[in-house]
Amino acid sequence: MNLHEYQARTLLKAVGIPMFDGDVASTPTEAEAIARRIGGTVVIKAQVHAGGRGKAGGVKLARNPAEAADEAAQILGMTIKGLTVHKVLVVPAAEIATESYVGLIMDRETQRPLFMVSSAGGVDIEEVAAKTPEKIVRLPVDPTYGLFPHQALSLAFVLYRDFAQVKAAAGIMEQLHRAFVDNGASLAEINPLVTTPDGRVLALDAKVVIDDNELFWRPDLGVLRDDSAEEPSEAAARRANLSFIKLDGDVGCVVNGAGLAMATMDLVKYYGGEPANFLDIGGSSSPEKVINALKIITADPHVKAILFNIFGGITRTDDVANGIVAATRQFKVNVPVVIRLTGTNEAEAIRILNEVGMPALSDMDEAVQRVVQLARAAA
Amino acid sequence: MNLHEYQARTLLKAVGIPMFDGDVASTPTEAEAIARRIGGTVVIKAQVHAGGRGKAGGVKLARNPAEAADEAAQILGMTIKGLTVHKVLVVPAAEIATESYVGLIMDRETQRPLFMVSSAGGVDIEEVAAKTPEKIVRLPVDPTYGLFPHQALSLAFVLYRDFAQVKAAAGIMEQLHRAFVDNGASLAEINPLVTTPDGRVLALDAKVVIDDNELFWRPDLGVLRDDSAEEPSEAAARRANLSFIKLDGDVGCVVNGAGLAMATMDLVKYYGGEPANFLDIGGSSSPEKVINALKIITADPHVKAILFNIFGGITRTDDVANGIVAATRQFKVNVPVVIRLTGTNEAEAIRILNEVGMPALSDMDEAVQRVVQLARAAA
Amino acid sequence: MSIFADAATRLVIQGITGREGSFHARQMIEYGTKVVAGVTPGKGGQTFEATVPVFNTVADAVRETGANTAVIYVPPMGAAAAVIESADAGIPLVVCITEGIPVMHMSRAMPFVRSRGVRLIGPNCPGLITPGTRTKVGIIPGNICTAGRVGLVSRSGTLTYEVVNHLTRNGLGQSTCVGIGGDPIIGTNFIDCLAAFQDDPDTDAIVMIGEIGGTDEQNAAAFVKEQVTKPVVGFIAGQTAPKGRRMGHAGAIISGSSGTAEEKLAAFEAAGIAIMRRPADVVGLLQRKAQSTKGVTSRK
Amino acid sequence: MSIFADAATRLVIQGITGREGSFHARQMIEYGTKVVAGVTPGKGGQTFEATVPVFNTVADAVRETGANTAVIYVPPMGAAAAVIESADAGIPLVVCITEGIPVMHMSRAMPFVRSRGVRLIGPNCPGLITPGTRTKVGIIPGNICTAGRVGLVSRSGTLTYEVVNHLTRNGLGQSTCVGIGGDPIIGTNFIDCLAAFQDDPDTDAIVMIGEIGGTDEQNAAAFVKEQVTKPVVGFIAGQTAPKGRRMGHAGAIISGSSGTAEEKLAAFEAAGIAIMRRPADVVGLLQRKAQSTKGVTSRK
Repeated sequence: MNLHEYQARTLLKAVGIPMFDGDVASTPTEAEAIARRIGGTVVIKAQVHAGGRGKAGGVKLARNPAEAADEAAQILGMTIKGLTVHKVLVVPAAEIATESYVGLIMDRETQRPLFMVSSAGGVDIEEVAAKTPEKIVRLPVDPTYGLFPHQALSLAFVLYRDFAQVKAAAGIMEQLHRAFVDNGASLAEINPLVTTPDGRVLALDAKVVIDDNELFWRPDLGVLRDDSAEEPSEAAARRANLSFIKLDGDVGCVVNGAGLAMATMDLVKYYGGEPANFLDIGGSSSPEKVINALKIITADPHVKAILFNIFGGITRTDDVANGIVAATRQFKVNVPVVIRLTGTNEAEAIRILNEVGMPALSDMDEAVQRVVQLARAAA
Repeated sequence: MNLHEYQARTLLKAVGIPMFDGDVASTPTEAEAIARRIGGTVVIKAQVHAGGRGKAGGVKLARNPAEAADEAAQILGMTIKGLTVHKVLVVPAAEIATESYVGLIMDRETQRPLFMVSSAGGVDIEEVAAKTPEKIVRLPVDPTYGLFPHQALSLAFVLYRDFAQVKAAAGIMEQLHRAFVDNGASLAEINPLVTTPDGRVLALDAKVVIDDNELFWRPDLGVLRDDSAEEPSEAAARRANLSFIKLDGDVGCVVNGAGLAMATMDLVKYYGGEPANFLDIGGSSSPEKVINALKIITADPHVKAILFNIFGGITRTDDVANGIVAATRQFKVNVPVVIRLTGTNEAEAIRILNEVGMPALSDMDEAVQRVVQLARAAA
Repeated sequence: MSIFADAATRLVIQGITGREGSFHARQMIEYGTKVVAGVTPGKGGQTFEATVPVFNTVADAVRETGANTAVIYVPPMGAAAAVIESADAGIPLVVCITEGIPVMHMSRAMPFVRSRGVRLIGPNCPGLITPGTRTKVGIIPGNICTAGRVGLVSRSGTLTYEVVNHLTRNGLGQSTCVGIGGDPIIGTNFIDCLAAFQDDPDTDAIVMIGEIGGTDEQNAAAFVKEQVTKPVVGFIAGQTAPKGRRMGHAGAIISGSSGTAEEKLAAFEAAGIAIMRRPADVVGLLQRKAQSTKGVTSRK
Repeated sequence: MSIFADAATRLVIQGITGREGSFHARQMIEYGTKVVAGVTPGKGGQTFEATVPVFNTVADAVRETGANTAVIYVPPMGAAAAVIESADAGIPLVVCITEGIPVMHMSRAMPFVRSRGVRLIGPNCPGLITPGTRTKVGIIPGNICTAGRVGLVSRSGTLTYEVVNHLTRNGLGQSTCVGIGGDPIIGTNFIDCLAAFQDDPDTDAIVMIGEIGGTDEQNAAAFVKEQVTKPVVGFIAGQTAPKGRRMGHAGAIISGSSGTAEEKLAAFEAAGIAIMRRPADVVGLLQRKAQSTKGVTSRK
């Protein structure tokens, strides 16, 4: 789960990381009040889960509270990469001496939290990693022992020569590590970590991504989820416990299992179609899940045909068949549906479907070819 | 540093360990008030750092508040093993179904915190360990990982069969472990851990010993030190940063280094004397330390002669000589003093002492024999 | 005849009395697996389905039944702790089916698991099955498998079944099928399985089913190039996946330009791994490989 | 000619610019030790006494100077972290002089130290000295030592000097003297040193100086009985110590009936270790042992 910058700031502040002043606003009036309190020139930053906010016009300077209100009014409500801006962050336009990068990710290769530190900060770190990887110092942290003080210090020496700044940065490394571990993050970064002309070390921008698996037992993190910052169909799917990602094609897919769902999308593409979504209804699929899945997919006007691809292992195919029948009774599905079912209780599933006049296929390739044809015909 | 029972209760309560109600009182009136609040029969327990409080009359039942005041009046001010009782703990006289033992010590053999758990609780666990060691289940905790949930559970299964009690006890194991680690304890025990007739699991008595080395950086623990519960000369020595233990003999010993100090006491005994103390003035001995050491030793009326045994390595023997001279100028030392000095700056030290007419020896055996003779002559 | 699981497997099921655990316990017993014990704290002393003794702790189960393999069906929040419990009890092979375990938990558990020399399979995996000895540890449907000489390793669940189904229907039996799991941090990776299949005298050819995210397939391809002499056929799911989105599996996510299907397929190609464009391709590719290596897959 | 420290020792001093560190750095350099680096964070780039380069981290020092032994003089609260830093930097021998380190810190540090295969001596110890190569790592006064063939291992500081003094004055030189430290948790124990002395071709006899508390001496006695063929002479300090009181050293405490001098002396006796009743006895006992084993200590 991506956090907004203002939420990430709150988590990092909570562990003691020094930050520039600033606050989040939902209205121009709020933005004006924050700008007045801060004083001087401020930066107004759109809070959306999208990169390139600056280029899209979502980050603006304001020299006084009135300008802050004006700029906030411009940014609030604008759309960046399909997402509407509901909140802006107002922070001082800081005078900056140096900019560095400090980040922690959960690294699958070492199976550990991995520090990445670079004195080339304030820029896209992926670009630094691609073009000048030698500028990034990496350090995996053994989760058994945590971050040792000498490790924090050696990372800080990468960034600074002045020992007061080194000590400050080492403290920030330890705090960032704590925030990462305590919040079950998969990413926590400060970009840039800046020094001011008078020598202070502060975090200017923060990004935190929380491992979705933490949310079940961490309601305090779950509340940070901002539905309004998501694609509405994806938010609806999440609430229905479906793993769903919206895409740009016209073939809706309902599959059990993530791997098979991806393979189904790939096969749609292979046969010349374009998948409209990724959708995994999971292992123990109740009829309700099927109904919800159909509702979400049919809500997309681009969808021209729908494919069910169910390999019954734990999933009982008759459950899925019942779900399909129930769904078509609840609401009208206006696009053609192709059903492929095989495995557990396959005969019963086919019987259920045939009873309401729906055919079922057992071969995946055949089903995918059929649905691609249907979508093309409807286009 | 030994904590009083009431202090140990506070530390264990802070991590959530369920305890019987109760509070500490310094006066009979306070004890009466606590007994009234608790209601019913209470137990009044002397708070001193000494075993066998019960046998010494330091633990009494009181059936009502008035009796509580009477019993507290009896116990407060009494002397148990040379220590005056300044506080009593007032707790309900609980109805108890079972009594167990749960303890954690820092084990030198495994170099880990070691759990000891026994369903034979409420009695002297050292006795259980000596006579029926099979009744104690031991589990070292790897400090790298901490106490695993399955370990807490398996320890709890040693004590109980009822799963609700097992879960409660497992929680207490985890809490006790946390209290042990977070407070740098060398011992933390609950004896007994009891079940009530209605099935609850509670700690009835608690004992915690804090590693002295933690106190330098943990002022929150340092304040728990109760000087009034210590031998006054030992409290004075501690304040002067001297490692000192009072004994019953008549030969005062001032030595640099703990091992040499023990060996000196042993040699006093070997030559027929009785050491009056253990005293290590440490490595970098300033004259002030020597002065304080002499003050503390001469305050003991049993001391008939004093031995300095200094092997100058890091310790400069001239510093010690200066300290001796300065001390004899500040106050009169009424018992004979034998000085043995060797090592760093030995010649200068001897010159300093000879100037004020004090002789110095260089052989330890000779010096010890001399001081034993002098003490015997003075007796 | 197999890797990791065989006739010597003596299985303990952690969470045997739970909804998932009990369902799959029955399936495994029916299939023929030697299920010697179950573990549910507080239910020690009970008997599951009148045949399997239930214990309070894995240590008890090991002591009383000599269990040498554990399979875990406990809920996500306690699953990493269950892995550690089995490792601590001295079980050399632990299979964790549970999905949704916080990655931080696994990051903490892995050093302990490794320090005990334990092989962990999963988490978030369907487990493994050896049809030849009718040994199933996990949730792979037994009825789609048949004994034979193809080894299969996969990051996926139902996609594996799809491929196995093609194999079985076309007479290509399996030595062992292993699902290594879809999480970012897993105990056993492709290389571990490839090495085991390479050393298994009763495996003639290997199918590996990967997906987007991470570099495990790329590393595996390099390993195949250097160390594997048996024919290998490979698939990568997620060629149409967008960047930066988690495709169901926590591990199936393209970060920046890394972990893409293209990257992985290129690595396969460089290593001489025959690439399946569709799951159904597995049969033809294996048969072609078999011909070119003188019919290894038809040997019995 | 020695154990643990010799002519190959290249020493880095952690805390070289501190009060204790700088004092003993001078002493070690004067004695002849190859002090190749110092470490004080924030003082990297300086030079100590115009000869020893100072670095910000031990890793820097190792990379630049090839240091292979570290000695630690940092204050108690950072000392365990300093041990870990040196171990992490790949230094195989770390000697920690610092007194007063919380035992919990050492309990946490030891598993890491062991996982790196590092030998830690101490903490709360005087270090070690090999007079034959004039290599001193720690604080044992060099002037009381002389080269020879007696190995000495001790839990104490000044008591060690007392015994060494007797040896030197009576012509019994030392191969290596090791102070293992007075804390309850230490990195190198009596057995480690006894085994090393037993294997050292240039050590003929061993002196071990123990004290009350713990069971290290008892375990060592059992080891001597089984594995040590060289003559061993032993002392236990604290015969007059009361129970339950910490005699200066955190480790010198009799718990219940365990860790007493009687217990330890009985173990010595059972192992054939000659018991010194007084520190001065060391000379006579060694000479007697030497005669009964055909003058081993006089061989050169």
